[in-house]
Amino acid sequence: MSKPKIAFYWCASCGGCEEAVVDLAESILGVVEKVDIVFWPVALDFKRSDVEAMASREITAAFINGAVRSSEQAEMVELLRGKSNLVIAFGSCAHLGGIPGLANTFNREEMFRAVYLDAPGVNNDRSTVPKEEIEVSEGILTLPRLWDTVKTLDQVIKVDYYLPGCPPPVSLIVGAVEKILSNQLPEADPVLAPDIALCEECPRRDSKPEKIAVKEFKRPHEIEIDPEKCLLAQGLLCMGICTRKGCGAVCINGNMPCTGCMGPVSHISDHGTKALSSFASLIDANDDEEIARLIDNIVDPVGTFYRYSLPASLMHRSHMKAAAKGEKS
Amino acid sequence: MDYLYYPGCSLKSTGRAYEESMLSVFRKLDLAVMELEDWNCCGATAYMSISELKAFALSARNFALAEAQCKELSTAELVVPCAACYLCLNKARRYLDEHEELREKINRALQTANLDYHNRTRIRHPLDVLANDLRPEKIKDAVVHSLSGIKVACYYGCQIVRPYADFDDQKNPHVMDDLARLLGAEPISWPLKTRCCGGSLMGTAQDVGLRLSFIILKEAVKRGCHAVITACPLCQFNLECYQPKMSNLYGESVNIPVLYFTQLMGMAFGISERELGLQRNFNRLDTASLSRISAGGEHVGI
Amino acid sequence: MSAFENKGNGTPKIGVYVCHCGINISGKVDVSEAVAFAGRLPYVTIAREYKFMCSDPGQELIAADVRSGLIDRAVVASCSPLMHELTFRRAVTTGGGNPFMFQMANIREHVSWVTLDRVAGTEKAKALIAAAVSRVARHEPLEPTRVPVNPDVLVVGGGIAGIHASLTLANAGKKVYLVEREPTIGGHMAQFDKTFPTLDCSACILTPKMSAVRAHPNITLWTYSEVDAVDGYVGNFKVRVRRKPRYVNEDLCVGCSDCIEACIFKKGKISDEFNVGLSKRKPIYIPFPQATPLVAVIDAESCAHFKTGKCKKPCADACQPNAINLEQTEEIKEIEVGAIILATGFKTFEASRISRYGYGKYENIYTSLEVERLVNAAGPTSGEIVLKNGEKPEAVGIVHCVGSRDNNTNVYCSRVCCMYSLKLAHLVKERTGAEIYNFYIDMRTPGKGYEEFYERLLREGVHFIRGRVAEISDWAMKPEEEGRIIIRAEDTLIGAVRRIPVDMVILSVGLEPQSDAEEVRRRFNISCSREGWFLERHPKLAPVSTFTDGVFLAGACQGPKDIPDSVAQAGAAAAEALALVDRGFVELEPNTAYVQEEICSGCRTCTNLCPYNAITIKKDKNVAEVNGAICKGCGTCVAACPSGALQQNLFTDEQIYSEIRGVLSHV
Amino acid sequence: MFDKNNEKEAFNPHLVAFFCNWCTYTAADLAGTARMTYEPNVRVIRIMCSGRLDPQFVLWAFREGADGVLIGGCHPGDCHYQEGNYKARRRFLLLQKYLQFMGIEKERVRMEWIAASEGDKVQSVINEMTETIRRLGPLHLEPVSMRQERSLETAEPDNIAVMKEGTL
Repeated sequence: MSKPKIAFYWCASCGGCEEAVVDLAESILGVVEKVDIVFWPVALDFKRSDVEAMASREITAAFINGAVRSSEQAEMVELLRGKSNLVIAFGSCAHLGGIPGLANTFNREEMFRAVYLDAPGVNNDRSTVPKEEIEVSEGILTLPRLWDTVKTLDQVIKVDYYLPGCPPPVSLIVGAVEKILSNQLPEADPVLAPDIALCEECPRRDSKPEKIAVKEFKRPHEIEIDPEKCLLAQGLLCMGICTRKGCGAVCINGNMPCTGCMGPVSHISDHGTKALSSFASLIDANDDEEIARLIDNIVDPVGTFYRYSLPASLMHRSHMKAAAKGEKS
Repeated sequence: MDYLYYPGCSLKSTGRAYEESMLSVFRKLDLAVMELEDWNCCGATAYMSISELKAFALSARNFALAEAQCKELSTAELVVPCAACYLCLNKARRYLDEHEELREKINRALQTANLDYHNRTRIRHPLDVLANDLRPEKIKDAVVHSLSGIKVACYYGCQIVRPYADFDDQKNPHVMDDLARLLGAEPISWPLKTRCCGGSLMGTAQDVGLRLSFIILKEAVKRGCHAVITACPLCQFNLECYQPKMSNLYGESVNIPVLYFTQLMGMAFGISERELGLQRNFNRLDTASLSRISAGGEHVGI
Repeated sequence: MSAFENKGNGTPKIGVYVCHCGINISGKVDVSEAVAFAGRLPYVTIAREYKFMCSDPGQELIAADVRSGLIDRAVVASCSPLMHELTFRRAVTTGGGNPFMFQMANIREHVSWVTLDRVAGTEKAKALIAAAVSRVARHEPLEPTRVPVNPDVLVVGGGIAGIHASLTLANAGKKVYLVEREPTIGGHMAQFDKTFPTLDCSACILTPKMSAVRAHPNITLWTYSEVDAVDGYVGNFKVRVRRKPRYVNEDLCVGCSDCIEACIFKKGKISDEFNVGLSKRKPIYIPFPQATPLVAVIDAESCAHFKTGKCKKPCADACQPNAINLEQTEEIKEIEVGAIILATGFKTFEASRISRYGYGKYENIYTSLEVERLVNAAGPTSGEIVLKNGEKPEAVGIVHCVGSRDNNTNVYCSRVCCMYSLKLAHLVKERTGAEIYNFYIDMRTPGKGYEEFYERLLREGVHFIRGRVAEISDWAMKPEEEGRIIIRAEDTLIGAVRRIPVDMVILSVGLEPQSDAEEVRRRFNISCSREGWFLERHPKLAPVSTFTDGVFLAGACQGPKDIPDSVAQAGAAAAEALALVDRGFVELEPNTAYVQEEICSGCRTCTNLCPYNAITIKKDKNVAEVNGAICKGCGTCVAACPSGALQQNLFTDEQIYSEIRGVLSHV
Repeated sequence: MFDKNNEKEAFNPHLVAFFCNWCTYTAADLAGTARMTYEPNVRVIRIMCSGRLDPQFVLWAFREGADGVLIGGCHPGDCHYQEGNYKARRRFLLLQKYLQFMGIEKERVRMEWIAASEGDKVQSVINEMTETIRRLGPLHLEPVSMRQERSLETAEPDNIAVMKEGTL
């Protein structure tokens, strides 16, 4: 019988996820001999037409990384969905929108302004921005449309499983692939990472004080970080309290607070706001002014609480109607 | 310039002494004050009763002028000695502040004269200024003839504390008493501080007016006062000018000096009688007799 | 979304019952439309309407449906859950269901009574019903937590209300702690001369009760003491009482007053609290002859020993039983009680606040309380009513509603002034034969024998002038007014302003909350009304209960009351407390927080949030643990738990989510 | 009357209120017994303490179609649970900051201390807030999932012109 067919595709992403696949190192060879890779634009020379030529559900599993923010990406993932038996959202961007998802605090016009007009060094006196269609002697050239809003993969197509992480930890990838090949994927939780917060496996767990009360929120560059002590107890907004474990606490081991790339545990409905609630609860002050002062320590609430999950959040994006009204701060 | 001064009609006529004494007292206490240029009628009680809108407009013009004449300051401090003006302007200001459309209407009118009103005017009575903007010591120190032994009846009249008690106790005002004490005088405690002096009834229903004034004067005399001091030109006029008439009418002679509180202060400060306009009073209480009283307790009055 | 999996065992079967509440609800809500709407909601197996759901047949509707297995949980759309939640939970239980498989939609207090438009009202009611339904679908059976109740009771305040409550409880065999701030119990009633309308002597009816308190084996009386702190909850309050040093040993003192005789102060110099300043006392004193306990007290403020340290302490020498102990120090008592009765009383209105009434400015103007002392045989003048100059008054004015029914002071009616003014009018007339003028707004004499008393006074020839007094002054217009006090008032019955010259004025001051009512209410964790009176749980149906279970109200601390009402209410409060402690246990709402251990990462966000320290970390498993007995169910920790491991019974995330979705379901 | 698509005058905002059991909910009951009528737009959800208010509830309410959220708790110092209201306050202030970042007018979330005796305050606050939100107009959050409403067009309502033009 023929080997299971595997496809990789990338949408709005940094390429890190592709790296992660390569990082499988020798274990990738084990994978490669068990499967046929039928589509992997970054590494192999297949074309869209090859995919179109396939029969429906011919691909065993499509690993798609990156968020979806353009008509082209939407078309491709819809195409792959049709041809694949399983679709796995690979990495934070596909899973939650990821870093590109932070663009959801702007809309397309604002982005175009920034990139094509306002950015230092731009020289664009005719204020040209990308155009969907342009007529040239050879005919009409088209560009995909960039959306106002970055979407997670499952906001565009049905997703079967998620491999969280930025990028997903090797161990999880291998585990997932093996499960797929041996056809023993979990029923309940579609997120292929342990459903418990990072604190549980945190190397600094025991340095945590019995009770935490924060008098000052700090950003990593503002303090000499104690390499032993619980980062939250040091006033750093460590997302480990509400983020899935499974990453091996790499950031913590690098003496940096967790930024939440593994995404929320399943029992909360909004990663950032839940974190917000917890952090606010730890504020050790009762009077409005003092609270306000502490809150001012948090200069970038969106980037802090939603670094990877804005498009997947309840708000989804900054409110454009209000933004249009110029009420966006 | 700390204050703008709004005379109104009285202080330029019957109340000249009030103007003179107030200005010299302010000068004595280094309170820089300048007369509001091009001021107009406050809108007066009578006007108010015919057309509020027009009355408010008149007041508003004064505010607009005041604000224009002290652009550099956050608020225009408008000193208004006449109780009637004080009330009228105060009332107007409150209405303008509380009713936006009225303000807009009137501002539109003012704009035709390139003026406008921005709620930047504070209406201050001289009593308010002297009691609240100065350290008591400042006044104490200015006293050269202490008025010890001088009994005065502080008479506030109706319009300064009612209906808006901005700077004093509405039911039982006391700032004038406090000032008198600072001068060494002894203000009597009496229940008629704010009882009606007859006001304009003196012109329309004189018998009533006379009776009301008589009640006040008689009580002051009975309580052994050497003078009644007032803060309102109309009160001063009513209480002073009709004393002979009352004496005949009620067969009980009342004869007691009625001064502006600023005149009393001036005398304690040793300001000349002319500068205090004392020569304008009918029933004169001059510095000489004052010092005689405080020396030997000579009795004026009945 | 996880929040919407229905964890109910099996598919829920919901019954919805919409109450008309007569026309209270049906007036503004189209009940049949609401029922039809409810019937179409998911999991609803039956929707009914009924005139009065809280009535027996109404409750039986629910019970029957549960019994027949038609439903396994219920929603009642009627009044506030604070009103009838328990009633309907009981109905579910009667039918054999679990009381917590129930949710209420408040369509009366929150809809029909506050909405003008019937369409809008119906829409709102539907939204609330939808919410209750989608919520109750996610309810799970719970067991109420039972905790034992400490049988002892604390009564705060030793006025007539506190005294009566204490005696009632003590006679029922309960141990009572009675805590009074002053050196003696008796409160205001002890200061009164006679009581209306019967005119029996206040002391005569009060003092027996006072000594009964002192003598009762079940009552621990702590005077000159204050409650410092209250902790715990219904059935199990921990109370800290501070006993101020009185420098006289209570157990030794026999109340002989030798010490007072001996004091270096030859006569009193300190204004006497009991006689409201009309007489002077010494630094060592007994407030009044019937004081309970009859024990001297030294007030350190004025005592030479404490001020100068140079006193020879003749008091100590004079005391045969050696009761004087100037080294005595403050004593802290820690007690545990099951119920608390607050009977902290009132204070009288400060008459000088109305300057035009001349109190403090002119002589011979008294407050009613002062006059109570003046007319009292044991009072400063031994019952003689004389003016400052020693003469008898020929005319006395009594001004009603001083500090009552007045937008500038208190808007409420103090309820007792009309009657005590009549009483004082009678007593003063009787003693002096003076002409008495009552200035009143309205005569308010509702009460047994009250109106008759008013009639009696009219017959006695007391004058009544209907009108609020404008001014009380000393300026005479006519010769006959010379040297007297003149009361100016509009007589609204003859429509003229009158000037009544009198020799003495009695200001009938109103009642106000104690000046420290605010701190006290915080200490006991209850609410106050706008005016500062302690707030009862329900003005009609729970008049002596508060929103804090186990804390009850008696007497004027809850609002102006006369003696009969105070005593009646004290009895009621005692009965409520008795009902609570006698039962032996309380069932606490099982709305406690709990940890889903398999999800808890031990992040310790919660541990610091619990005001009761109910949350600890299980060292072995490194997960949080909630002590259900300590948890009071506020849910603060649940809102903070970053991984959703903490949940609150009856208020789980998913229950609240479903409620939110419910209220917005037909947006 | 609950149709959101009417023009602003007729717009009837949907407000969700979270009232604590001991103070604000009781005050709302009091407003009822005192028959203080007010705007019918608020739907009250009872929680034991404002401290139970999880900011997620607020976003959830917005997501479910609320135009504004009102949070009511005991006055500082009056909390039935000692300090739940303070915790609520901290979360509220931080949430408000986040929402402003996200372009939600801060008037759309309001927190008020309302004591059990302040029925009139319930009335005035609800009327005020209804009025404020009415002025702000409906809050239509952008749809989350394209799988909910299939076509790209509906997911991309505005700004298409920008790329048609090719210039800004």
